[in-house]
Amino acid sequence: MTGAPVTTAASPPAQPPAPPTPAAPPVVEQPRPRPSETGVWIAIAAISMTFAALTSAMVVRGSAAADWRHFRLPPILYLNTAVLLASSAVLEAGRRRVAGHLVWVTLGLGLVFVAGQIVAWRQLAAQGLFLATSPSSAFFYVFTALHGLHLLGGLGGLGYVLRRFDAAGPAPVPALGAAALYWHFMDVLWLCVLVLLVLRV
Amino acid sequence: MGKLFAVVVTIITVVSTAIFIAHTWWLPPDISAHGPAIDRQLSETMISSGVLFVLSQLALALFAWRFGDRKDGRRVKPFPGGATPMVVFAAVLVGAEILTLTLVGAKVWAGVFQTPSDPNSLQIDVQAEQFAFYFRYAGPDGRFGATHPELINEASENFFGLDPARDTSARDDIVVPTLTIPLNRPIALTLRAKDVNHAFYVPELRIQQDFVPGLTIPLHFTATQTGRYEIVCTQLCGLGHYNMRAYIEVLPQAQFDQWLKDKAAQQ
Amino acid sequence: MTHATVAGAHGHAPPQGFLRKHVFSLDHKVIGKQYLDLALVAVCTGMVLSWLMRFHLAWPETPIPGLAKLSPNGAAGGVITPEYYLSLMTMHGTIMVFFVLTTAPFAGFGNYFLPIQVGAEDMAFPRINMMSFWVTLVAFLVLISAFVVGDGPPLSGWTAYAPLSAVGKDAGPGQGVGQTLWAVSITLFCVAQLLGALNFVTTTLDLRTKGMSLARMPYSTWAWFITSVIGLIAFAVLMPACILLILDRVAGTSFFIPAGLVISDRLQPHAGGSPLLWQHLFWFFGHPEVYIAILPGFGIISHILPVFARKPLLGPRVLIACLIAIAFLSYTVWGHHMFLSGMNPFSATLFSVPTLVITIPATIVTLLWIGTIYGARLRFTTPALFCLGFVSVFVSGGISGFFLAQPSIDTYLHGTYFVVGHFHFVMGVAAMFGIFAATYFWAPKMFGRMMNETLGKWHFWLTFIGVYCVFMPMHYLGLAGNVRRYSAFTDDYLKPLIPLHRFITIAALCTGAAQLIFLFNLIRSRFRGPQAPDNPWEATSLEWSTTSPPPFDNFGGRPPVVERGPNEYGIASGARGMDYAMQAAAAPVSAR
Amino acid sequence: MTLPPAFFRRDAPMRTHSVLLPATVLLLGGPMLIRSDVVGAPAPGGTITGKVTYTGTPPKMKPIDMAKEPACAQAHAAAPVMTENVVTGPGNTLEWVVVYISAGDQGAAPATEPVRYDQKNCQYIPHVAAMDVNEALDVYNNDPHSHNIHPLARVNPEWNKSQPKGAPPIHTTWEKPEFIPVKCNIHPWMHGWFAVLTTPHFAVTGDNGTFTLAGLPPGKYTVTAWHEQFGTQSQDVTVTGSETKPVSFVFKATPY
Repeated sequence: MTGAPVTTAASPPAQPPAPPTPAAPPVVEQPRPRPSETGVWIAIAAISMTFAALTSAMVVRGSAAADWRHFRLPPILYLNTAVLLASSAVLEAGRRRVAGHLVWVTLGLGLVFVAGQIVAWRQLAAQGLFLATSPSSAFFYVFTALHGLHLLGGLGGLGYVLRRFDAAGPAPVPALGAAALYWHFMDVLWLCVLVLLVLRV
Repeated sequence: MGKLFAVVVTIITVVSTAIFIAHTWWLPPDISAHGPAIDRQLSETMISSGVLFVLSQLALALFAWRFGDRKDGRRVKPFPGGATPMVVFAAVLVGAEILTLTLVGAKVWAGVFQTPSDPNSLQIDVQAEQFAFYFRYAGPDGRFGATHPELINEASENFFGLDPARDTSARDDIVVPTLTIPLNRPIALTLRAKDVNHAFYVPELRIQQDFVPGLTIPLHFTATQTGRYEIVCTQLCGLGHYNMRAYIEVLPQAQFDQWLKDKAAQQ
Repeated sequence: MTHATVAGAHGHAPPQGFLRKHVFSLDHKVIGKQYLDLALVAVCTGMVLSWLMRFHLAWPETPIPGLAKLSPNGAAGGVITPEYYLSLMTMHGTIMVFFVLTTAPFAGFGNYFLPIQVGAEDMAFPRINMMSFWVTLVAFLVLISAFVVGDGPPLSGWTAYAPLSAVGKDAGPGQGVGQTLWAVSITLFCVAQLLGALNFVTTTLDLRTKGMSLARMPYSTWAWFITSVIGLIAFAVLMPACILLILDRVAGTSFFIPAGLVISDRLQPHAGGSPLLWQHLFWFFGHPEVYIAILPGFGIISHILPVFARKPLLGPRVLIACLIAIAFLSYTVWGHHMFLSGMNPFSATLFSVPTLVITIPATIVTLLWIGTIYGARLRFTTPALFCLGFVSVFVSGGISGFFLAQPSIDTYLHGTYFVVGHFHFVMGVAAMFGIFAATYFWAPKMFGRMMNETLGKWHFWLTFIGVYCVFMPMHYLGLAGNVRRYSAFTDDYLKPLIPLHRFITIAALCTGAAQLIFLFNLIRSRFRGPQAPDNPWEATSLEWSTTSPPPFDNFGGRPPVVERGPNEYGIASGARGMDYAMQAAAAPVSAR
Repeated sequence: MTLPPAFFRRDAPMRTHSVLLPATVLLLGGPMLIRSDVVGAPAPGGTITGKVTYTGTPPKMKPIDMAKEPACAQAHAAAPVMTENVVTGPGNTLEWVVVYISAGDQGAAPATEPVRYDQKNCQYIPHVAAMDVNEALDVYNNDPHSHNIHPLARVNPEWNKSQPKGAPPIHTTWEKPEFIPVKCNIHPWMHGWFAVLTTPHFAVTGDNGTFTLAGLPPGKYTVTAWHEQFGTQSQDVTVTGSETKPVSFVFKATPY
């Protein structure tokens, strides 16, 4: 179809998106399927492959030597999970009603989650568990860091959508849909990482 | 132009195949018990894939020769039967070839790498380090001393990090840079790397196995001819990789026992 | 079936100003050309490195003039030292595999022609597309900076096996800053290719024009689509592996370094890592990577061969099925690189089966090409010659794969020049012939000017004969047990092979010189080649139903409507007596 | 295109003043600089001589098997080379002991003529090379194959260079005092030492275990003896006129 409908910088998987250009020209509504959503589905495939590789590395490294030091996960992680799930619920509501203010709330909750993760890192460091202390803490930091990085990409995507709200013209429904899909994947990914860490670390 | 291409491809095919058949550059004569099986497997593969190679190159050359555009307005002809003969040829013929190669090959491979070593084989501990092999024999007491990486001191020839002061079984271990083995007796090597990846490769013995730091990898073979052959490293291990060579000496049993006694005396 | 909407405003307005138009451009065509220029610089660097290596192998003690000034540390007095040879080899391998064989056929031609061939105006996400080029460029500069920093480039090969690559400065010269730069450069490259692949897949799935169903897509588009699917998964595994390697080198973790290693008389402060973990992660990416390098070549040959055979490609559906089968199988075979690496011998048997099975789709594809040439009316233009050369060279390279796929024979041939001959034939030469064929075929469309045919033919004949003289003897060296990655041949059984190495070196230098003809032809034709018509080769796919070079939005505001597949050659009922029918229905073929 | 730091310091044209400095020093303090073991002009001031011996049973030296490098194996076929970490002479004397003035040296001018370090038949000659800080060190490879010199310096910057057959000698210096073990990565049995000292007054004991430190202006000195395996010992000596003070060191040897 001509006139690539919405040239969104749907939040790319691995890095915060390129600086969005100034107000793009008004666009025509785009029938299914939307490229930005397909792009996010493909990004999801790539990211899960990355985390699958890391999971297999963790399992192999766990059995490679007996120096795997189990430690208790800082409880704040479970609070962070709740915050992330809440942000997803708010975003889903925002998507259905195409309401910009709800997306702002999601952005805020996302930042709270990131802050919570950093607090968890600090607590772990306080216990003397640093990156190089033992393979288990190394994998904990690698998993949470990579997830956090991709979450920042998601925050960038939400920021882009919010700016599209302020711009004149019809609401950016496709971009919102794609960003919401990516954000929900962030939840699923975090849940998998959390379960993995609880089981192995 | 098509004819020139056909001629060039044919010449290349004929020359390459001739050199393969003439064995101008070929494997050195085999001196190990399991070697002939590998040589048979190699020549079987050489024949079957050689035929496939010559057929497809000559077909390409023939078609390039005949089907140039001669402006005589003749219509293009599809390949008789379309794509199915290609699929059938590939699936059946190449498939059958693959099946035989895999079945036979698996047995040959299992014979060398998946069977446990013969219980009464001569145990030798091999250490590969940045850019030399060192071999350790258990010595008269028949027991290997423990190795301590922190005690390794090359200046005093303590390559394995033995601790003769406290560890009595280490005192009589014999450490030599040349692998000396008896004829027609199974040899069981344990390969250990001191620093990075290395490999143990003796072309005449048709045997090759990587050293992996952190692992002790078993390797067993039996030499069936006396002589002095070269052990080389085939896994990139740093700047001296090209010069990481040792010799393997296959001696008759009597000569080997005498050599072992002399070395034990020197300890 | 997607259907076109009214021709809305183009995704992004045509650029004004030099910067927007030529440097930071969102246009997939400019980005495609930028990738190709990067690959051109990379292949020239890689070629020079291979000359130095070959010259050193043949005449180790002869000083190379000018090299002492260029690298006083690596080649004092012009004589290459062993560690400098290994770093030349490492950089040659890394530059050629990543920045030439993945960048040119996949990112370069793919970016330029995929949107046009599916009838889209640009990639789905132009900004991400631009970013992925600039990240690739940064990755290349980071890699090249290893030459001038610290104690030289890394020397652990393009495979960078741990712990040689993971321990740091103690492992030898070049393993300090140089190896970290290598790992950072490859991580950046993975990020760039992931974004690129994401763009390719989305554009192919969503932005196809009216009538362009999946079945009607040209075979080069199919190849780029399948290659990007492989790339999505392969690069997504190499990236974390490189991150873990960087952490091992910089942050003191021990993912790949076991306990008790004494390197340069120092006990390394690591414990518990597994070197085999790196090999598994690397080769899980490594083998799909070689298919990322060759599948675009398959697509390009399947796209170009019918044009010059004036005959439809034999069994296109079978071809696409084989490409998909190869893509799937490529993830099950990585263990054949590790038969002797200390992994469990039983898994060697396990990995040898899919490795041999993957030769069936490869054989079918080759036979389809040969079947297409049967009964054709071949026009021997330069791209056609390179297609024929591709088929011949791919057959030679593929056949030697039979030997290495079997563990029992690999016991003898692993790590010898037989392997070097095998992968150079398949990747170093066949993929390059794919790139040459694509360049000669698409240069009129990309630059609006024809390339010189005579120079092209000289380039083909010298290269075709040259590569056989360079790489076929490597198989004989391999059979004689000549170990690869050796900087000098001091072993007694290797000394008699030195004359063969001298022959290979002379052939390599001549073949290298022949590439200057291509370079001269490429650059001269950009400025002084004859004006190219819209469809110089009388081909059918969409890129030939627009002007050369195509306007900013590819079809000048009139998106094509596709009526038939790309395989309509040698038909009797062509319009105006032509023996082919364009894919785009009644598109105004401008008379120019 | 690797431009090591040495490139800038050594022959970079713009660093002319670094060439003038030694020339002036040579002109001014010429006679002072002649080191004790150089036979020739009698140096003014006192001298310290003595002998280094050991007690206990030293470890047995093992013959080095150079099978890996045929050229060197043939060279030593007649008399196999022994390991050199504890070399003993007649009368319990100890060889390769570096004896030097560790304190009380009134700012003597640095020694300047280059120390020559040879690699011959896969052996480092001399086994221990003593030199002053910033003194020129030239490493030669006169074997028909390449060697790789890897000084395992911790205080000084560590480097690791190959020297193929026929390659030019490596010119380098060491800036800080340190006892640097040297190994050849390609031939693991090749080991040597660079003793980088902050005084021009030093001597390495020969096979008779004797040393002489000449040309010492009167004053209180601390003389230190260093051995690669048995450690270091120091003694205080005061030199008054130009007489010779006897000093001797005894190391405790352990068999393993």
